[in-house]
Amino acid sequence: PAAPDCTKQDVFCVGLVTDVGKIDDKSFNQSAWEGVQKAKEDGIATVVQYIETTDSKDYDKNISTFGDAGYDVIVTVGFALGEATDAAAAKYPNVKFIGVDQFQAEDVPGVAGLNFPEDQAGFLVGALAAMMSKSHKIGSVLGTDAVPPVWRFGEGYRAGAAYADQEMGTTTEVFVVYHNDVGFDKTFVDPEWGAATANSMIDQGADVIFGAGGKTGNGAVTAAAQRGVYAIGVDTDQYYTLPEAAPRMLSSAMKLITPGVYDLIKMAKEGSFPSGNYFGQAGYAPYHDLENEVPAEVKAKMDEIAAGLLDGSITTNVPPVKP
Amino acid sequence: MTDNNIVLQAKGITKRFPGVLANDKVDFDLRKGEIHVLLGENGAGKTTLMNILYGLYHQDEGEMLVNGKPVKIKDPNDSIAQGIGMVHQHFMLVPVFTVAENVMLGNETTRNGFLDRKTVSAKVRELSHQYGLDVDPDALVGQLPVGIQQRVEIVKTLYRNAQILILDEPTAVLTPQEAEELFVIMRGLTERGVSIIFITHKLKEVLAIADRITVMRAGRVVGTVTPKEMTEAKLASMMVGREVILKVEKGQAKPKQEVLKVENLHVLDERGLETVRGVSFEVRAGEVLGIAGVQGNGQTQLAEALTGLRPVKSGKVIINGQDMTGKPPRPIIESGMAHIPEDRQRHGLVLSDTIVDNMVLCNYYRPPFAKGMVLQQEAMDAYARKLIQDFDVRTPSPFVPTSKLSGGNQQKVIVARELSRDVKLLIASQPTRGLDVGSIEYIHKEIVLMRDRGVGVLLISAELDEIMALSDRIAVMYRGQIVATVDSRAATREKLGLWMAGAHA
Amino acid sequence: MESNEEQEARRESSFQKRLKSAGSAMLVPVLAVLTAMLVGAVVILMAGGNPLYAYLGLFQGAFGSAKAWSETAVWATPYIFAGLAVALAFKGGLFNIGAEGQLALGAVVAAWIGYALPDMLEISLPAIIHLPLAIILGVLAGALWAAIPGALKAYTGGHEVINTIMMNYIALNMVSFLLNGPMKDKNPNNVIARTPEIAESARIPVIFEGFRIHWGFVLALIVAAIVWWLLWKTTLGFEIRTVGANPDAAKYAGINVKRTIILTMAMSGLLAGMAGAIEVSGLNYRHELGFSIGYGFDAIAIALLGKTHPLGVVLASILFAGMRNGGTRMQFLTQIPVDVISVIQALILLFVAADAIIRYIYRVRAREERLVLTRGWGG
Amino acid sequence: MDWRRFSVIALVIIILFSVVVLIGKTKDTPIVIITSLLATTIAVATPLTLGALSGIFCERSGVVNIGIEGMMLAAAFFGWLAAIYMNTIFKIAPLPSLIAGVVAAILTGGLFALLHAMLSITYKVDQIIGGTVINILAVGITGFMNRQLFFEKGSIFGGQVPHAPGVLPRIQIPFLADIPVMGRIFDQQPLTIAAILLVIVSHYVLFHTRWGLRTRAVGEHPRAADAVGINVIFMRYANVIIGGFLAGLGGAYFTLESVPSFEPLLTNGRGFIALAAMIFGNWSPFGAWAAALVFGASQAFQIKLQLFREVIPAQWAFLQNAYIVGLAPYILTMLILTGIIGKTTPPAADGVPYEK
Ligand SMILES: Nc1ncnc2c1ncn2[C@@H]1O[C@H](COP(=O)(O)OP(=O)(O)OP(=O)(O)O)[C@@H](O)[C@H]1O
Ligand SMILES: Nc1ncnc2c1ncn2[C@@H]1O[C@H](COP(=O)(O)OP(=O)(O)OP(=O)(O)O)[C@@H](O)[C@H]1O
Ligand SMILES: [Mg+2]
Ligand SMILES: [Mg+2]
Repeated sequence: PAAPDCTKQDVFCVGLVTDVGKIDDKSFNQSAWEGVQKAKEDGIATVVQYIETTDSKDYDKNISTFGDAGYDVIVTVGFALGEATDAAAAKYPNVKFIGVDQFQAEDVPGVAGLNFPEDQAGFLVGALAAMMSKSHKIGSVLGTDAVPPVWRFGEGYRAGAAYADQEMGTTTEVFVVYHNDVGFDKTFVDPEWGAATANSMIDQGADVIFGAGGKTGNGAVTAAAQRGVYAIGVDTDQYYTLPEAAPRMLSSAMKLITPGVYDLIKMAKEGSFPSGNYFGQAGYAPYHDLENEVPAEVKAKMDEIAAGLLDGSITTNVPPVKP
Repeated sequence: MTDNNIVLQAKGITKRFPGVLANDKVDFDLRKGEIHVLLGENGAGKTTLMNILYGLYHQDEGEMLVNGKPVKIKDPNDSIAQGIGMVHQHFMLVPVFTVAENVMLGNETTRNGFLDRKTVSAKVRELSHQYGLDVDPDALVGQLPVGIQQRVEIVKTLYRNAQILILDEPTAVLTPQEAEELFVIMRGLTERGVSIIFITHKLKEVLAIADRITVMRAGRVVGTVTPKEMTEAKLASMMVGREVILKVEKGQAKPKQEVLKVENLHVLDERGLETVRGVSFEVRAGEVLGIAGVQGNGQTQLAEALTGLRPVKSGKVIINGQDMTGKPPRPIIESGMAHIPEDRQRHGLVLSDTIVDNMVLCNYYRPPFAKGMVLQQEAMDAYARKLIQDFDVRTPSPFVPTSKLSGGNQQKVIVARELSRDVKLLIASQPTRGLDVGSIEYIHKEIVLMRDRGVGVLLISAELDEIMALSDRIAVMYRGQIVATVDSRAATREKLGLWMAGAHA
Repeated sequence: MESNEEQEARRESSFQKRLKSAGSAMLVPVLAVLTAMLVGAVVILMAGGNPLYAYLGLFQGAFGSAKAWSETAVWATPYIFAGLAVALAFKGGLFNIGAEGQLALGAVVAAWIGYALPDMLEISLPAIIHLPLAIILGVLAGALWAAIPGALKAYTGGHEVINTIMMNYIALNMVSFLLNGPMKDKNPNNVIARTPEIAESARIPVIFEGFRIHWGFVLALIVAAIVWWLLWKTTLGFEIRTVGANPDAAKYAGINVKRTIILTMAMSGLLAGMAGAIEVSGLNYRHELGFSIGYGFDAIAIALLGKTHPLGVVLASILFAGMRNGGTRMQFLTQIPVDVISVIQALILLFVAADAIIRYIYRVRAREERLVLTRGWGG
Repeated sequence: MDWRRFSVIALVIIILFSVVVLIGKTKDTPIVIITSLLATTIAVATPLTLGALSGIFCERSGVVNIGIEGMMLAAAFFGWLAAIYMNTIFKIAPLPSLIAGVVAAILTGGLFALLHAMLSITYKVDQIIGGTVINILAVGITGFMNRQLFFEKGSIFGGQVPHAPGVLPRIQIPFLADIPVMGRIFDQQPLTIAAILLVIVSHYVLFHTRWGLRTRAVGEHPRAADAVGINVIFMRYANVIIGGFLAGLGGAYFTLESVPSFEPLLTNGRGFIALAAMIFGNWSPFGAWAAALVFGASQAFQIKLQLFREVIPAQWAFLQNAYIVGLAPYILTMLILTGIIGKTTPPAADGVPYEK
């Protein structure tokens, strides 16, 4: 099966290069890829392909594999590919690059850094958690804080809880644990650690657990559901991606990667491709099964906070990068 | 011939190993209640034949009859069922098990699923009482002296009520006393109708104990004879196929300067027990000092301490005037010491390496074998070929791994290596253990030659004959101390035997 | 039999005869590789892919063009060093599973010398000093890291297999700590746990402009030759091999066994460290967390596939490098997940280790002694 | 038994725990903290315990097995896979599915063990190499199939992870679990409890039954065993496979008891730590279990410390650094192996193929 020739004008090809890690990570690699696939389903893209990076030294090689094949849009997932992407943009001037989680210090023509206000998402679920906790102890299990989005989630969560406390006049103890004690290869794919940590928090009295950080977070979320406390997911609405936790899934802190990627591909096709930073949306997922466990005033408060964050009347005071 | 007295008969047994015809149409029979000695050079095929009778190997041709009935013996279970028991040349005991556990292993007694150690211990006590094989069922085998371990092996076979008993070189590791005790036990067994096949290289023993003797050479049976018609010399030539000089020809020793001086030496064994307790002696150039003694009286640790393989607790070791106390092996070797180690396969050889590498094991790093740090392969090969020639090592090529050689030839490789170096002192531990008369004769000649060339020889051996044949002076070691030192001309087997047993001079 | 043993012997002397015997030595590994590829093809079929197409992609990606060759060499470089590290240890009767950690440490140190030294000394060093310094110190770090389990083995009998594995985790933690803290690239918009770029003066030049293949690859080949010479032509090699085969006899022969064990591990770690140092100064120009994951185990496979012989190691490295490198193109063309490469490599290792299987399938008669590399825990 | 060993273990655990209690006392009562620590310790020690038992059976019979890591990884995957199949394809209730999963995991372990047995016993492959082969093979196969089944479109699961049947339910041990605070310790999942029972069983099997005696004989002096008619080859195969079953059970812990999901490489070196536990335990079940608990404790220690990060006093600042605290189990292992805590002696014939 000879692949259609992407160099042709009428063939619109989209390639995706993962960070070191797999495309089926149920997290950002996968969400990004789903955005790409959606573009194909909607007939925007003719050909879509991905390449998984097995070693950081292959970033350039993998990107150029698409570049040389004449792809029109190349999605590079993860902050780690930032420089490789910028370099490639210089090498392939008429290719559009979408850099997921790549904060653009200065604009590079042809590169759109797709970023998200994770701190806001974290802030929302943090507030929710604080308001829903009976023991006034809540926990959060995250991947390494060396990754800014993760750090923003965690600190946002803290800030959100604090905000809720001052609103509600409560004092909530917040456990925030980053999985820093292993290498990069492991920190996002250590569900057992996530589970053990969540359990430990629950033993300590926490009754809401927010898991953020690939599979590690998933481990915490499912463990929480296991122990019957509230679980909060991350990135996508994990009510769907973690069915086993669904019954106790209170909400998810969402960064809408899939639509973000999709929109940028669309713009590229239509010739309205932006360069510099492009901010996707963040939000919190519906309560689903727990709809009627969440008191009306809490729901109201959440809407209020969401609105406040949007119009800037509420700020998380979380810097984009760990100081 | 259906002599209903014959309990075991092998007909035309043939066994081939890659490149070796170990057994060649061997006929052999064993009568009820007799002690039938099997004699032969190293590699003659004795062990192989026995392993076949016992079901460890399978003959390529030939058949076996027990009590006149043809039997198929697939594995030891069958032979045990046939009432055959074997005490192997290399002991078959689990050191970390107790005597009782070793004895029951293979047909254990259990009570509702769990091992019934009590009952077994009782049975062992009973047996050892009955046959005068004194062993403690609850002792750890690893901590028993070889002599006792041997008894355990025999108890093992009796526990399975063996009627036919195979003993493969049981006395190779025993002292005269222990051997005597063993013979008494064997007699006791035959009186109770047990029939025994007895393999040994020691001709004295053969004549002392055998009812009949079958001699093997190169896998064939040379003949079956009775002790009356035989002398040691006749037997020797029968198994080697030529005249053998059993008496070592050696002239008067001319002792010169001191090459080894040991002062009040104390040494610990691996269990931390002090097994050498204040030993002092000296060896002069041109003499052989023999150290006699029952196995496990500290000889091993003494030799290891002298050669730098084992730390010295206290005392002094002076070699050629240099203080070598607690020095590592290399400086000691370089000061002119050669060492034939007790355990040939553990210390003496790198079994997986070629004969060449083993021949230069101690001086690979000096010219002509090395220039600077670069090895000189040609020089090494030539040297090895020469030694193989001189010491008549039976091998297809200098490049075969020594693991392929018979123990006898393995020993020759070591002897060749050690005796060919220019040294002042030779420490030989059990240099001929388990070797056949041919090899023994040869090695003894070499040792005497060394002496006459003005080398001081320290000979450590449990073989009284060897000690008496080679030594100019004899020291007897007992419980880590030297209890007596005598001129060999003044020594008699009896006196030495007594000292070895602890009687004081 | 005598005669052909003798011939066997004389083979040593004549060179082209030796080539022949080398050929027959390689027979089994080659068959093992082919068989593994065959099984791999079945796996690809089951995965709904087209094996021919996939292997075509694999080959194109690995050796299909000058660029492909260059990239394969780039992959092969650390493999050769690390493979030699494991092979050398095997010869000394030691199993070094710690190449991973030793490699990472070598890389970190080389990187540190590479970027930090000029600022510290406040002078720009000439390449002639800076580059060798970076590599040598990196290499020493690896050697030291390996010497520790070596010493533990020599003096306490602690088994190197477990200890080197533990040292891997320790190294990984330390490196994570350094790259996230003290050594992290301070550049404001860097978010990655990695060091700054090393100075120009600490970089190994590429061989051909426009290709990534650098002189480190040539160095790897030279080092392989040196290792061979060391093991079979020098007294040190004799000592290493003797201790590996029978430590007791080695001691009896006056060889300093403890010293030799430590030395062997140190040299093994030195080679592993070189893999890391060269990777930094020749390719990445910095050390980054997550790099070097899995090199340790690949190195074991390579050492075995190469029958622990330096030449074999080089060939095996190029094969594995080709597979890793070509995997990208294979996936690009067929969307067959790269994991299939791991499966094939595992199968290769399986067939090489259990060459009896291969011998049985292809009726190849056993040639040399089975290689015994380790001795259980007894060590 | 080697009391020196056990007292050291007790000491280490006590020290680790007291540090946490001292730090966390402002946040919670010692009793709560210790309970939680113990609960975690026992739970996370499970795969280590089972892995170590696996190693003990293999090595007591004379086969070194460093493939435990791989066996657990493969078992974790296939056990989980079986559970999902049962649950989603055959529409079987969660609990039976999970039990089926456990069985599948055990069998997987056995299957890989069979491969190891063939390599090291029949083909006489260097046993440490054989184990390495198992490890690498397991990584390749699980990684590949995980991808094929749960990501590639058109696979039986339509390219996405289906609803997993969750994890094995907790079992409240009667009475004990009802103790007010401490009860939490006895509120554990089945495999954790099974592991502890298996420690006891293994001890009796190895040291007080015919099977055990023969197994140890084969591992100490196979020739002697052969000479009394024991089938060395059979005994080794059998014990290696038993070991495989145990490793398989250990693997089940990861995906059927701990979390209901599979990750490539999720065993993360536990198999090797299990080996260290086995050695430290001097190849005896109770010793190995104790050692496993130490590692469990140091893991619990790390986790708790991070909860109390902000209240760690200045003079102990280094404890705030997860990387440094993370070193605990590994350094511990090495100290253990240096024999500081007493020399260990492997079975004499461990790792030596048997040649007639
Ligand atoms: N397992 C084996 N494989 C190959 N060859 C063997 C094996 N066992 C014995 N042989 C060979 O068969 C021949 C006879 O060996 P055997 O052990 O029977 O001799 P032996 O009479 O017992 O010698 P010794 O007095 O040294 O015990 C020897 O050449 C030996 O090398
Ligand atoms: N696989 C083998 N290939 C070749 N020879 C072997 C093999 N296995 C054993 N042998 C040889 O077979 C002989 C018989 O074994 P056995 O244990 O009886 O020898 P041994 O008693 O140590 O020799 P010796 O009695 O001379 O000391 C030994 O010499 C041994 O070297
Ligand atoms: Mg014999
Ligand atoms: Mg013999």
